[in-house]
Amino acid sequence: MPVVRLVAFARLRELFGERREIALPEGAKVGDLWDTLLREEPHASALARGLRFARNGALCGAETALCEGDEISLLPPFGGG
Amino acid sequence: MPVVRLVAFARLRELFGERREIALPEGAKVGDLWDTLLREEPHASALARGLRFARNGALCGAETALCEGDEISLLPPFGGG
Amino acid sequence: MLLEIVRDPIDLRAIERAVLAPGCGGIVSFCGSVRERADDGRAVEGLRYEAHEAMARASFREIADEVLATMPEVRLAIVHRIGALNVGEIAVVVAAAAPHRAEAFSAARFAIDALKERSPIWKQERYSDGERLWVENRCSGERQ
Amino acid sequence: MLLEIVRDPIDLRAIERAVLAPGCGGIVSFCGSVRERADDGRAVEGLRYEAHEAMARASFREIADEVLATMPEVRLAIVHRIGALNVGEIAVVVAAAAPHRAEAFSAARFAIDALKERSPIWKQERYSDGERLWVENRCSGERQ
Repeated sequence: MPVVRLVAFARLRELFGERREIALPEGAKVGDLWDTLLREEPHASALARGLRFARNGALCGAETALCEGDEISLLPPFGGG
Repeated sequence: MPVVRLVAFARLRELFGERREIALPEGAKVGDLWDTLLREEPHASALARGLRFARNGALCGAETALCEGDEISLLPPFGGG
Repeated sequence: MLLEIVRDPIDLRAIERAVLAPGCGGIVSFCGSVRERADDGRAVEGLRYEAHEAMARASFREIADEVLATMPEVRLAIVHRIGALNVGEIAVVVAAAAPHRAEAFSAARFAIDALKERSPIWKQERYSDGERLWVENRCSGERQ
Repeated sequence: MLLEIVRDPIDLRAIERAVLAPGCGGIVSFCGSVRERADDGRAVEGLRYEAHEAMARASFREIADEVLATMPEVRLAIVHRIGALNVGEIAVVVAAAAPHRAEAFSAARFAIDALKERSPIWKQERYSDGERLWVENRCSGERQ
């Protein structure tokens, strides 16, 4: 059961909070974390367009395996500048 | 005998002075003014490349007729910016 | 290279001084401020920016490295403010100094375009009618 | 529009403030300073600029009018200093504010390129070996 730290931004932070810990089954991937969150807040699926993930500060895909203590960021489309 | 005011810049100012009055024959053109100056300082011919003239603050050609009181500017290639 | 996420007001002149070197004749700077109207014409009361600060700084470093790879003489600054900003306040400054102006223009343009596309920074506009909206950059999020 | 030939030191921030309007989110500025080395590598001690002031101001106005003809929302400043300048001092500032950055970059780039080509301003470099040279812009004087 890896426990990862979820960090969400913008609309996703408003839904899921800025930082929280979340426990996932052994072998879970980044995409499984997103699916877990969607079960909690089904209307978050509207925010999937353009969503990117990062693991420990580096962009990653949904197939990336989760390890104990990872920081997983949910990055909606950017708006800086 | 129109008398015009000559205004020279950069190297040409160093040769001919910043401002001076110069009398030219009736019917003289801007090009005649330049030829008169070259008789005075023959080595100014080395500065003819890229030289432009202005009459009363507007670019003009060597065929432009001179009128009494005109300000004729000698404009070497620019170096601003 | 001055590559920063800051929370306090941005001093544009200080940034320009930081990139100016005696060998650099030209500085091009882009300074983005909070506009009083949104793209749809609504009156904007203020903004809030947030960032994944570590990733944003890393993206600034990556952008600077890409600039230097093609234009090694350029000196670059990228500074973005986060938190609450009022209309008229400076949100972002990109400044590029170079011996000649073509490189300075090119570096500044590349850096601000790249920042908008790849730096994890988010903007929430607050309108005079009380509504708040997270506003996305046009190209962002279309890459994967 | 702020279009000036000045003899005193240039205040970059004041110029940027002059073009910034609440509706303009982006300012692009080009700031040209006196470099410590000439293009041939010689150490520069200082510069002297001179101008046909009336024609230079008229050329700035013409450049601004051309910018406005294609980009009416742009607010532009063109300020050039003349007289004696030391290494590191600002010789010229072009600043363009616009609702979006593409126009601001485009206007600033056009204005500085046009100034170098058509504004009657001359530059004399003074080198550390005592020599002085009138330095021409590359494209200048090749038009007629």
